[in-house]
Amino acid sequence: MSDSTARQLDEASPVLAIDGLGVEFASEHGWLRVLDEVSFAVGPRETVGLVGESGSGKSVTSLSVLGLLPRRSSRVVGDIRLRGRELGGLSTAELEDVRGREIAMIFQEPMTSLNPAFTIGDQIVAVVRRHLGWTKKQARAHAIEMLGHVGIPNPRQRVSEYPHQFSGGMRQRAMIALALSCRPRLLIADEPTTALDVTIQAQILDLIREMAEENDMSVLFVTHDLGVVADICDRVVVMYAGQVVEEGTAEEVFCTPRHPYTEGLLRAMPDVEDHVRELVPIPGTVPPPWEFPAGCRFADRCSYAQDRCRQPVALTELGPRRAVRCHRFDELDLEGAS
Amino acid sequence: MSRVLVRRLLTMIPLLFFVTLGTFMLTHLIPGDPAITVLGDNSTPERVEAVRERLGLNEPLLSQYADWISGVPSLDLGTSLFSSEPVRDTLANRIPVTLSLTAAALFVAVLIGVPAGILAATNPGRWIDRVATIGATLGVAAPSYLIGSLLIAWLALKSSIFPATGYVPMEESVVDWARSITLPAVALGSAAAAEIARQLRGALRSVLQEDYVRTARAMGLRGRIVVGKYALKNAMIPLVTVIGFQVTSLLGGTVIIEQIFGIQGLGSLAVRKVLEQDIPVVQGIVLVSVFVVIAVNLVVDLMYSYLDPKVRVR
Amino acid sequence: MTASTPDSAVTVARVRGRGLRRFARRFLRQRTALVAAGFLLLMVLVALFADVLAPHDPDAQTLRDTLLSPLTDGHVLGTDELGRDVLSRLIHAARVSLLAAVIAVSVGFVLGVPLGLISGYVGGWVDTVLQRITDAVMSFPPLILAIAVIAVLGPSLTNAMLAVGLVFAPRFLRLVRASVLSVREQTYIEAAKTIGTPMPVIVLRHVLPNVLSPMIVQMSLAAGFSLLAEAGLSFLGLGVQPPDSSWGSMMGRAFRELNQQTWLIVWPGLMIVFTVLAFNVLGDALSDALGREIREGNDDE
Amino acid sequence: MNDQAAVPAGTSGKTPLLEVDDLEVAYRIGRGRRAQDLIAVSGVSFHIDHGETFAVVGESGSGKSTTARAITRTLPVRAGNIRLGGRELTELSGRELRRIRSDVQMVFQDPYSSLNPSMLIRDSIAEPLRVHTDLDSHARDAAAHDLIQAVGLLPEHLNRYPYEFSGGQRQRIAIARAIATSPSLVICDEALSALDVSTQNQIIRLLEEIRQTKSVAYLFIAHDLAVVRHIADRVGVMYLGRMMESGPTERVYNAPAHPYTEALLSAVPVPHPRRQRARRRMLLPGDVPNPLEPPSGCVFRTRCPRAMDICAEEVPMPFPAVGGGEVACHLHTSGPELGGESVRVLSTA
Repeated sequence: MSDSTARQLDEASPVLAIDGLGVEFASEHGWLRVLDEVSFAVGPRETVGLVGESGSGKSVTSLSVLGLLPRRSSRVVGDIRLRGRELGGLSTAELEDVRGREIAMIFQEPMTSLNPAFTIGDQIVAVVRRHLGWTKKQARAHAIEMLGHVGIPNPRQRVSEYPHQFSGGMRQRAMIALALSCRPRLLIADEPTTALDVTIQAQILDLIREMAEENDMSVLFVTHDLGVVADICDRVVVMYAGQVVEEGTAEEVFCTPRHPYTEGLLRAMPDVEDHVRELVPIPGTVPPPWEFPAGCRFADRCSYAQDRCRQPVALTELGPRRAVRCHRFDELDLEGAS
Repeated sequence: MSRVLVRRLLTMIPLLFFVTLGTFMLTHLIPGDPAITVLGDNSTPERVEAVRERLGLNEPLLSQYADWISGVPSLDLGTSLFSSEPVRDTLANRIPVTLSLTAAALFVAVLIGVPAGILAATNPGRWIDRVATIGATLGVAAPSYLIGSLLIAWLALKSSIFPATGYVPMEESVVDWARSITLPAVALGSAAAAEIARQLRGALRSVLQEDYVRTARAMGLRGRIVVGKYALKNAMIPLVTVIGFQVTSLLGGTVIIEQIFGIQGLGSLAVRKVLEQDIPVVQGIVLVSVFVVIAVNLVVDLMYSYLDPKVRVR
Repeated sequence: MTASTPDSAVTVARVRGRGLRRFARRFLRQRTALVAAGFLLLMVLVALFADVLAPHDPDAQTLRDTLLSPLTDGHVLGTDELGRDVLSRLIHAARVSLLAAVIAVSVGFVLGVPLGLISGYVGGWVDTVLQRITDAVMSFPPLILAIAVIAVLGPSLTNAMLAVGLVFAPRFLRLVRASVLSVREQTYIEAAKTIGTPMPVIVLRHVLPNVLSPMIVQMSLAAGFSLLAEAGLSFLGLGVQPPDSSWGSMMGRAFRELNQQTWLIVWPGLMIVFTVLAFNVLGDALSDALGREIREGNDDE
Repeated sequence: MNDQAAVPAGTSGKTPLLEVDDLEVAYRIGRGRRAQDLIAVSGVSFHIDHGETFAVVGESGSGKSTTARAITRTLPVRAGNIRLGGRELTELSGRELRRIRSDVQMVFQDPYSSLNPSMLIRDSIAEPLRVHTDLDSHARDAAAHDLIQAVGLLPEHLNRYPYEFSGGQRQRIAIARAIATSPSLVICDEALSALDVSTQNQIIRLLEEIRQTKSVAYLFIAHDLAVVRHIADRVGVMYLGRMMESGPTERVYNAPAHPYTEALLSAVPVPHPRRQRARRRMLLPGDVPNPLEPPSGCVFRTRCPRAMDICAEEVPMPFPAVGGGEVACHLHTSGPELGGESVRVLSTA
C-alpha cells in the first residue's frame, strides 16, 4: 500500500515522497526500530504537518530526509525521493549538494542553532558561496537582502552582528534567512516556533507562509501543536510510536478523524476560543521504542481497543492520500473538532 | 581590546599581591633560623646576630616584605645565602635556557596534540581514534623522566645524533641547539601533547554535537569545512585554556628534565638550592616562574576576547 | 479518583534497577574500568601483604650479584646496583607510593572541599578573597610550589605530600565551588527553600550529596597525579628518604646506572605508568557512569 | 481613583486568601559602579479567594514567575504588600516565615530538576512534613504512602529515584510534595508547559481533583492561554512587569479590555483549520523592549496599535472593566471619545 502513495499524486509529481521509511538506532537494547513503514508525500507548494507527541518519531523522520542521523549508530531503510530522485543512494558529497540547496531545514532552538562564533552574515555568505558559487561581495549583498526580506530591521548593520546580539524571535528570522538563502524547493521546519512566545510565534508562522508562497516552496512542518497545524498546514500526517497512523487534508483529519489517537489528541487539545468542551486526556504515555506493542501500538491506550487490536495493523488507503492505521476504522464513529 | 587589557591588568593587582606575599612568606615559614642555616649549628651568637643584621631579619615582618618587594621592580631579589652573589645574576643566564626548553616542549606538544585531537574527534570509534586515545592515555600517565631516561638510553647513548646531556645556546649554533633541545623537549612535551589531544578531542566532540553544527551540515556545507572552520573555532576556547595550563606544568616539569639532561636552567638550579636551603635563590626562581605563568594567563585571556564574540562585543 | 486515570500513571516509564545499582551496572559494563579497578585492588593487596609476597628481603645486598638482568639467579626482575632483588623492592615500594597518593589527596580534600563549599554557598567577599588566593596558588607551577615548600620544610615524604596536597587544594576548591554554584541553580534547591527547609539542612541534604559525586572522579584523577608528583620529587631526592624507597626514588637511583642496566629504570617506571593509568581510567569511567546518569535523566520521555 | 476600584470585584467583604498590593520586585544586575536595577515587577495587585484558581499569563519577561517567587519570599520584595489570610508576609522573617511556608507551596516548571536526583521519592515527598511537623519517620512514611496514591502513583514508587519516572510522573510527585502540609495555596509555575498534551490533561485533572478534595487555591503561572481558559476562574495578564488587565476568565477571553490581551489571544492558534483561518490576527510589531530601559508611561505603548500621546506620558492606573475585573489602559480613561467612561471598545470578532 505504501508504494501507491506516490502514484496517487496524479496532478503533479510530489516534491518529496517518503516510502516505507524505517530507522533503527543502536542502543543498549540492541538495534531499536524507532520508525516503521513511514510513507507520505509532500506536493508542490504544499505545507504538510507532521504531528505527534514526543517519542512519536516525527523529528527522526525529518532528520532522515536530509541524511542527518548519526551514520554509525543508525540504519535507514526505504525510499526518500526528492522530485523523483532517490536520496538514499547518494554519496555524502552528493547529499551535501542537496542540503541547503534543494532542501533546507530550520530547528526548534533558535538560541543554539546558529554558530555563536561567526556573524550572521558570514554564516549566510558561506552557504550562498558554497551552493551558488557567488563572489563574497554578491553573497554579502544577498545576505543583507535576505535579512531584510525576513523582516529584520536595519539589515545592513545587523548582518555583521553575532547571534547573541539577536533576540529569540530575530534569531529564528535570521535562521529562516539562512535556510532560504539558496531558494530551496522544500523547507523542513522542525518545531520552529515551540521555543518562542505566542506573539512571536504568530510572526514567524506568517513569515514562513509568506516565504513559501513567494518562492513556490513546499514545507514539511514538524510540530506537536495542533493549533499551529490548523493555522499553517494543508495536509496532516499524524504519527504515533514511530508509525504513520493517519493522513489526510487538514480539514479531513481535524473534522472527521478516523484514528482514535487523532481523536484523542483533538479532545485533549485546549482551545482558546472554547471553554465549554471538557478536556479529555489520553491515558498513559507514548511507549519507548523497546516497549512498542507487537499489535496496534496505540491499543494499550485506546478506549475502543478489542482483542483483534493486539494483531499488527497496516495503513489502509481510504482514498487519494487519505489513510488510517486502525483495525476498527470502518466501525468507529469518531468525534472531530467542532 | 585595549579596554580588556586594562581591566585584566587591574584585576591582576590582588593576584600579584598574594603571589609575592606567598613567595616572601616562604622565608618566614622556615623552622629555625636562616642565619644558623648559613653558618652551621655551632657558630657563636655574635656571628649569628651579624648575619641576621645583614639579612635584615631583625626588622618587623611587614617592613621586610616592603623592603623585598621594593627591590622586585628593579630586579633586585637579594643575595644568595652562600655565594653572596646577587640572585638576579644567578638567575639571569639560566632564565633563557629554561624558557627555550619550555617553548620547545610546548611546540612539540601542540604539534602532536592538536592534529591527534582533531583526527580522534572526527573519527570516533575508528582505529585512528583508538590509537590516539590509547596514546594520549599512556602519555598522560607516563612520567617525563621515564620517557627522558628511555630516550637517553635508546637514542643518545646508542647513537650520536642527539647528545645525552648538555645545552647549546641558540646563539652559538642553531643546529646544535636543536640537537640538544630535541630529546628534553620531547620528554617534557609528551604528557602535554597527550593532555592537549585528550581535551581537544573532548571539546571538539561536544561542539560537533551542538545544534549549530547540525545547522551547518543541514545547509550542505562540506564536512571538512564544518569541522575545520565552524566547529574548530568554537573548540578553540577550551583548547587555548588547556595550552595555557600546560605552560604551567611544563615550567614545573623543567625541574626534573633539566636534572636528567644536565641542562643548567632554573629547574636544576632550584633542586640544588632547595637541598642547600638557599632561600633567596629559591624565592627568586619561584617568583620568576609565577610571573611567567601570570603573563601566559594574560595572553590566554586576551585570546578569549578574540575568540569569543560575547566577550569582544561588550 | 478515576478521573485522573491512576492506572496509566502507574506504568512507570522504565524501571531498570535502583540508583546505585544502575550506576554500578553501567560502570561494570566498561571493561577497561574493571581491569583498572582490579589492578588498583591488586596493588593495595600487594602493598598490604608486601612482607609475605616479596620473594627476597628487599634490603639484602649481595654485592657479587649487582645489576643482574631479569630472570637470572632467581631474581625475576634482576638486581640493582647493590645487588638487591628488584621485584621485592618494587613490592615494598608500592606501600610508600600508594600511601603518598592517599596523603596528598586527603590533604587536598580536607583543605579544598570545605573552603569550596563556603566559597560557593556563602559568596560575597568571602568568595572573592578565597578566589583571589586560589588564583594566586594556582599561578605557581605545581612542581615549583612543591619544591618551594620542601625548601622550607626540608626533604621528606610527608612534606612532599603536604606540598602536593597544597597543589590540589585550590583545584578541589574550584571544582566544589563550581558544582555548588550549579546545584544552587537547580529547581530542587528552590523547591526546598519554598518548603521552608532551613539553610544548613539544604546544604547537607541537597547540596553536598550532589556536589560530592563529581568529586569522586576528581579524587581518582588526583591520586594518579600525586603518584606522579611523588615519584618526581623522590626521583630528585626531595621526597622519600633512604632507607625507605618508592618507585620514584628507585627510578632516581636507577637513572645513575642507565648506561649499564636500562631494565632497572623500566620496572618502577612501568609500575608508575600502570598505576597512574589505572587511576585515570577509573576516574574517566566513573565520570562516564555518573555523567550518563544525569544526561539520561534529561532526555527521558 | 474611585471607591469601586479600591474594592476588587468578587471579594464581597470576606477576606481573600491572598492579597497582593502594589508589588514591586527588582533585581540588581552587574556589580560595583556598573550595577543597575532591573525592575522585574512593578505596581502589581491582585487577590485570590479561598479555593479559587487565579492564573497569571504573559510572555517571557512579563514578570509572572517573579511575582510567584515574591509571594514565596524566595525573592526580596522591594515595595508593596502581600497578605496571606490577612497576615502581612513581607514583614515576616526567620522562623515565622518558615512556618507560613507550609501554607504556600509551589510546583515548578521543570519536572526534571525540581526533584533532588540523589534522594528517594519517599524523602522528597516527606520533606515538608520533616520541616513543618514533628511526625516521626513512621508517621511520615504513612503520610507519604497516602500522598503518592492521592496523585495516582503506587506506594512501591516511594522507594525509587526521580530518574526512573517520566516527566508527567515527576510532576505528580512534585504535586504530592506540594500538598503534603495541606497548604491553602499552591503556586503552579508553568507546571504544565514541559509536558505533552495528553500528559498535560492528566495533570489538569489531578489538580482539579485536589482542589475539590483538599480545598486549595491555585495561583497558576502560565504562558499557554488556551490551557488557562480551561482551568482558571479568574485571570491576570502581565506584560513587562505590569498587570495589564485582570478579571473573570470568561470576561477576559470574550471581551478583552486591553489591546495587549486582545493581541495575545488573537495570536494563539485554535486547533481547527476552518475556524483558525477565519480568525483575524492582531500582529504586534517587534520585540518586547529591554526591561532595563522600559518605555515611559504605559510599557506596552511601543507595540500598541492604539497608542495615544498620553500613553507615553502617564502610567495608566487600574480601572474597573465592564463585566468585571480591572484594566490598566488609557483607552478606558482618556480615550478620545470616551470622556472617562469605561466601555468595551475592543471586540474579538
